[in-house]
Amino acid sequence: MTERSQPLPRGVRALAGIAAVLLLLPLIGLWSRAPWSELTAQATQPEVLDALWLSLGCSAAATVCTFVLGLPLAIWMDGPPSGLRTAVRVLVTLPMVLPPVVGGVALLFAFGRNGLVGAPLADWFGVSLPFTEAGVVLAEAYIALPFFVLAAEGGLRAMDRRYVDAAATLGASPWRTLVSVTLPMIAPSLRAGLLLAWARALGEFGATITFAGNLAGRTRTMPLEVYAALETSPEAASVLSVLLVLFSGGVLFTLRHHWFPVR
Amino acid sequence: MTERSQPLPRGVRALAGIAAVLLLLPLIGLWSRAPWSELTAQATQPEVLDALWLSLGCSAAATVCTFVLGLPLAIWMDGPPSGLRTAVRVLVTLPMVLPPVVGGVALLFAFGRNGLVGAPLADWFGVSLPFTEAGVVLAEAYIALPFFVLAAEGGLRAMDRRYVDAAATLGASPWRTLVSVTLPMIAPSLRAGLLLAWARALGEFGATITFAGNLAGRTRTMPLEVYAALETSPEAASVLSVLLVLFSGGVLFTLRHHWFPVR
Amino acid sequence: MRLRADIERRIGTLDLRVALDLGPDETVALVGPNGAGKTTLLRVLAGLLGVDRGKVQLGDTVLDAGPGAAFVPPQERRVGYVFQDHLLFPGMSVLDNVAFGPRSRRATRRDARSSAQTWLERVGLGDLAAARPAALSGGQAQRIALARALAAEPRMLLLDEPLAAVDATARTTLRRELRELLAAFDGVRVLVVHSIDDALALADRLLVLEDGRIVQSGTLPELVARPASRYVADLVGINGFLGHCTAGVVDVAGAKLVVAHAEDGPVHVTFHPRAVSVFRERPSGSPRNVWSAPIVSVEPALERVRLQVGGPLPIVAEITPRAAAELRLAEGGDVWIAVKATEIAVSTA
Amino acid sequence: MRLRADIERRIGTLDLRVALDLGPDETVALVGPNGAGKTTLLRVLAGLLGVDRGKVQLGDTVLDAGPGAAFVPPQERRVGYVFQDHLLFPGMSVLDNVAFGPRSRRATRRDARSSAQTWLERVGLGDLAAARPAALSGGQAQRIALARALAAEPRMLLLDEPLAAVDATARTTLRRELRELLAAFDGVRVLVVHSIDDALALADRLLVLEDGRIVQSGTLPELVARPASRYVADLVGINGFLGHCTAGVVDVAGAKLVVAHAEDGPVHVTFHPRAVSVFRERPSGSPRNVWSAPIVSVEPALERVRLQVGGPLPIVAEITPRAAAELRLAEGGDVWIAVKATEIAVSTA
Amino acid sequence: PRGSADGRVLVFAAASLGEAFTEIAARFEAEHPDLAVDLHLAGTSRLAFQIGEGAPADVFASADAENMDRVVGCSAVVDGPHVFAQNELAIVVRRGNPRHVDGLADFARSDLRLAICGPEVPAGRYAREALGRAGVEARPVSDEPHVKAVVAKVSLGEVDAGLVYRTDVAAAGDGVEGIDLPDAQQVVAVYPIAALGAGDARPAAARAFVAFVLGAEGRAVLTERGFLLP
Ligand SMILES: Nc1ncnc2c1ncn2[C@@H]1O[C@H](COP(=O)(O)OP(=O)(O)OP(=O)(O)O)[C@@H](O)[C@H]1O
Ligand SMILES: Nc1ncnc2c1ncn2[C@@H]1O[C@H](COP(=O)(O)OP(=O)(O)OP(=O)(O)O)[C@@H](O)[C@H]1O
Ligand SMILES: [Mg+2]
Ligand SMILES: [Mg+2]
Repeated sequence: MTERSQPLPRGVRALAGIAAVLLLLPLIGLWSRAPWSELTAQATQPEVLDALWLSLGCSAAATVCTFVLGLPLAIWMDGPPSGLRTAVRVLVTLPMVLPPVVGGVALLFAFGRNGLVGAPLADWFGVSLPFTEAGVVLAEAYIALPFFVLAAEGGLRAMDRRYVDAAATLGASPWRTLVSVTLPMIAPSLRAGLLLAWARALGEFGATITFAGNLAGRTRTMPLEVYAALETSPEAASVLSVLLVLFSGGVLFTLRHHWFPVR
Repeated sequence: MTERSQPLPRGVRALAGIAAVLLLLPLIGLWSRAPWSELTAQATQPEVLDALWLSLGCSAAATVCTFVLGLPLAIWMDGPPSGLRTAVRVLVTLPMVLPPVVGGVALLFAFGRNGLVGAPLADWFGVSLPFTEAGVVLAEAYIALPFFVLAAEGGLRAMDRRYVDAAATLGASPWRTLVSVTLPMIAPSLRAGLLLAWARALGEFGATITFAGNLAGRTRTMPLEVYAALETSPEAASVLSVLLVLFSGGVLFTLRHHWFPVR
Repeated sequence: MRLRADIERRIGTLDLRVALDLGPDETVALVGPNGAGKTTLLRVLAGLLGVDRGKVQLGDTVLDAGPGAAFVPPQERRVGYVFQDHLLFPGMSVLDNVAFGPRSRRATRRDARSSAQTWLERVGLGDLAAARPAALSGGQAQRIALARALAAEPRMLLLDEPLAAVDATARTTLRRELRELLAAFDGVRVLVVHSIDDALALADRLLVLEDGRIVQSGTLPELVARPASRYVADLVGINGFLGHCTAGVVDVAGAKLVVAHAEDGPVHVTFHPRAVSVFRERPSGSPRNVWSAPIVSVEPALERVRLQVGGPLPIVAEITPRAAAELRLAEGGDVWIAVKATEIAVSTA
Repeated sequence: MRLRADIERRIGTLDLRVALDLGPDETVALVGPNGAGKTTLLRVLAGLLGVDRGKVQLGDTVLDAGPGAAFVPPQERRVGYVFQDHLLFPGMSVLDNVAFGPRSRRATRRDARSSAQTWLERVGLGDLAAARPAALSGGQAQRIALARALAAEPRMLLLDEPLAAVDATARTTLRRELRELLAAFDGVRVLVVHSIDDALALADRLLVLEDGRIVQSGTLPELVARPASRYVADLVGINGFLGHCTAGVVDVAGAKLVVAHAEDGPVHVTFHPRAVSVFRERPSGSPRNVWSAPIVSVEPALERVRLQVGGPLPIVAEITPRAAAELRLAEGGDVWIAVKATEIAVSTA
Repeated sequence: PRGSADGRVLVFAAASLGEAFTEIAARFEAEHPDLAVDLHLAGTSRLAFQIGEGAPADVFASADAENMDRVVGCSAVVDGPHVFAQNELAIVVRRGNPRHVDGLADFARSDLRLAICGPEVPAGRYAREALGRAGVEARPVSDEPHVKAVVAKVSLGEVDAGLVYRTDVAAAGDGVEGIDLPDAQQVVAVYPIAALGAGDARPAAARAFVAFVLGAEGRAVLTERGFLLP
């Protein structure tokens, strides 16, 4: 609100600069090593395009799942403290510490054809998730979910509860209060959480290849394509990585008014 | 504040339950497959203990770096909108979409022996980061940084700026305002961000093995150990994974009053 | 519908124990010192806080019967609550804030907006419909909060200092508007005010809450006649004390006051600040109560000066600005105080 | 040190253009309708908003000379600012809130806390030191905000409605305390108030801001004598109009008023509500100004009733409760109004 | 969808076979227009694990015998396993061999940074065996998870030499070059292939693919990529 905005504390700018350089340098590295001549060639290859579209579709679907399931979980976690809540908080964090490949293994143990739930699912409904697009979405959602939940819950905890009271006195149902009052107030955290979840899903590799396989055109997302290229040479992989980065940068830039709205 | 707390909107509890089950099932899967007889045997093996300690130390160091560098970046990003800020926001998000292995390759391009910065660093100062503990920390910090930055920035954006004004009129320097007023107010988001960053660093595999290699006792963190075990048998890997999960669960539980303070 | 409540509720250091019986045909002004529990009481009535023990009942409906028992949540109580700090939803326009209540009651967007616009105009801010709450001044926010509460068509009105930040002109109109509204409103109406003017202009009865208890309830004349506490005396602007009368002399914490009508036992004594005479020298003459006291403060008010003196019987005197100048009150020191026995009203406590 | 300011600042729909010259030996009450820009003006003086054009200067120091030019940031201006909505830091105890200023000025933790405790006691809330702001009542929060601003030892005091939510007893003491503080304070003091009582009790001079401009500045008698606007007349509680005088008759938007002293040209006319007589039937007799008007509102106040009438010349009359009862005013309808020409004060505008 | 119904063959192949099998699959499809190949490439042990967890693989091409044995042990095999290719180890160095590595003996030099695979993957075991035969005690800076990671590190100059398969050197392009090992130190890796009953494809289709790999065209492609034939 202050247009004479408070100056940044000393040192902040310098450290922020270091952070930005740390993030930027590897990208420049990729950029500088990518054989540019190949970029257009790669960008028009049908497999690469397939992988890009698949990545976009699956990561979008995974982000939607993450939101639909993660937001209720965050809301529930934000309730009055109890032993169960603490347990669930720890539980939500744990999948993040698993290396994604192990996450994929765990998913197979759970949802594979011989898995805890996968076996009955296959026997009774004939549904099998591994090695399908749905499997990709499941793997990505599983990996991305904790990120969204924790970010959203952080927002909820910082929110001023009295607005919820105000909405209730105006006759709003809990549902309406949630949609019209709570969510808009924590929008920045939700946005951050969605961004985290989407990016995490888009870049997800280990769980996907383990749970959903690496089938060209079906489950081979861009990270898997990049990984396959890495078998040939780091340079080949960097072309595809640059493509992935450009592509997601493009998406972010297109949606910048949604991700990063001007206050 | 209301002890008669608002009931959850209908459906929220059910969806939250589904989310919790989705997160829990794979862990149960791991648990159920782990040959428990081996657990104690593994848990006392010196390599495994080494890997655990290394993981703990490196992830803690990476989290500290993430905080020290990421917070200033988040603060800077939260300033008045400008083209540069939008660009930096996109930039911060991009490393998240890179598969971690590619992140490792990009780090090598930047900080490797022949890298953009790595070469001069090695020539002038004799410093080489790959294959060292410092390399592990760098890789983990690089991967974890965006998560922290986005979560912290989400918190900053939702904060009521007028408290900063109030602090300024009371004579507080920007630095003091930051430490005494802003940070406590966005503590929930910072906590969420640190948790994300720590968990991500602890579970980080691809960038670490690519950038820092995999040397027992030096750079072989727990995820690398798990990955190696996975080559031999998924069951061995699940024992180690369960160990990692138990261990990080223990850390979370010990610090629960810090991560999840009662409001 | 009558509101009958018997409330016990602890929160922080406050121990609220209040029994209420409010009719639908009266407006009650809740007054009391800061921290007395006024806002807390409103929150209990609105259902934002539950009672620890007791019962809140509106007509035949039990709204709250204590933990684990019947409880009607706030959104089903149809209360119109104006919060002390407004709590306008920051993300919505002013119009949407006001339309929130009707929308929650399932009005169509159109209807909700048009009724919101009507309410905005009633509080004199029709042209701010599109503004964001952050762009409002304090007084504007308060008026919008009032419009928002009223637009929800409540059955019970709870207004927490609804006019505190409103300017003089708007106050005149808003008070009038509010009085009409309150009169036309068929339901329980409670408003918290700090100014006796507002209480008088808007309420039929005053309820004095101190430290979680109701210490007095009644109309202004009743409060003026026998203020139950220092706070009430200050509120109504008179000098009032509790004392013990023995043979025409009232003992107030050691100080003696001679009064005209003598009824032995505990009594309220009150006298108007205008009934107090002030002198630089010891006066000779009829007043039976004469004493010397140090000047505590001299406060100019409209067409008069309020003089506060200390000593064993701290009182307020009201004199003309000319008298104040002649007495050189501004210079401090001691003055002589005289109060005629006949000016002191006494009633059994 | 004098504060000289020449401020142009646009924000939202407000266009603030104000020239100020405030001495260190006077307390100025800033009054004005909601949304007039009072808070915005304080924010500019505090350095929380920059000027678009103009200059703010304290003594010889230029505080703000416009975008790109000299600017002293708020934390170096040593202002004591009480915000309209308090803005107590939610994460700190009350004591730490108050100690925040001294700590920012590099006092040791001990010193800061002990001075904070002293200030808490001065505002009468010494026992709330350990409380969290969320546990405070509205009035308590306001008093703590005052203590916090004063504890920072400012050179310039900016108080935005510092007494709005304070209860009657605390108001009396706090007003006295504040008056002493303000008198002892060597520096610019500006306070925003909505009540003329507060303004009178605390300030030497009133500054009336309307719609971003200063429309009047002066002492209360000056304002009463010739209120520059409807708002000022409402504020001081009198009837005041701007009109045009021709041969002893003032034309106020079509309505005619006969006055005693005739100076042709644009004039202010004012008369006290007590100077207005009210009748049910047309009175015969000396008053030169007699007309019939509809009753708009009847408002009981302490020992009198304020009657507002509409029509071409909307005025307020003050009568005794007994008279009001005899006239059956509550029933509405029209009444006859009489104002003696000699009761109307006229001055050239 | 169950993957490989109606004329689709789901082939699980070791990552090191990627390029060869991509080409073989294309040629197979050209020859059998009614059949389509879905190729799933990953580390051999990952593939074996996935098959163990019920992955609907029709064909499994392994980079070692052990993992094939694992699969055979838990899965219905309709054809095979047959060894269809072999591979040999080679030293990989940067193009131009700037650090002058001539043979395994140089792996004892302390001024070189070396990388080999970890002992949990076949290439790591073979490399250790070869080093043992050469009587060299090497201290690699890293136990890489697979040979491609070794090649990548050499190609980036992060390590000076590594021990990988010959085919990896051939596939890695211009950045690196290979140095063959003398026969005395050489270790031979075998690649078995099997048609499985786990998948949903007609067993005939799976068998046809296995036969194609073992046949003339398959062998031609494999030799072209540097594999040895059994
Ligand atoms: N959330 C809370 N936590 C702890 N204590 C509380 C809380 N809410 C209220 N209190 C206690 O209740 C007391 C009364 O608060 P309340 O807001 O009801 O006062 P009030 O009568 O409305 O005062 P005011 O006139 O200043 O608004 C406070 O002083 C505090 O001690
Ligand atoms: N941040 C803002 N954005 C847009 N408009 C603003 C902003 N702040 C103030 N304004 C405009 O300035 C006007 C005056 O606001 P201000 O708070 O100065 O009024 P005020 O005189 O203090 O009123 P009150 O007595 O109600 O507190 C508002 O009505 C609004 O139009
Ligand atoms: Mg209150
Ligand atoms: Mg204001």
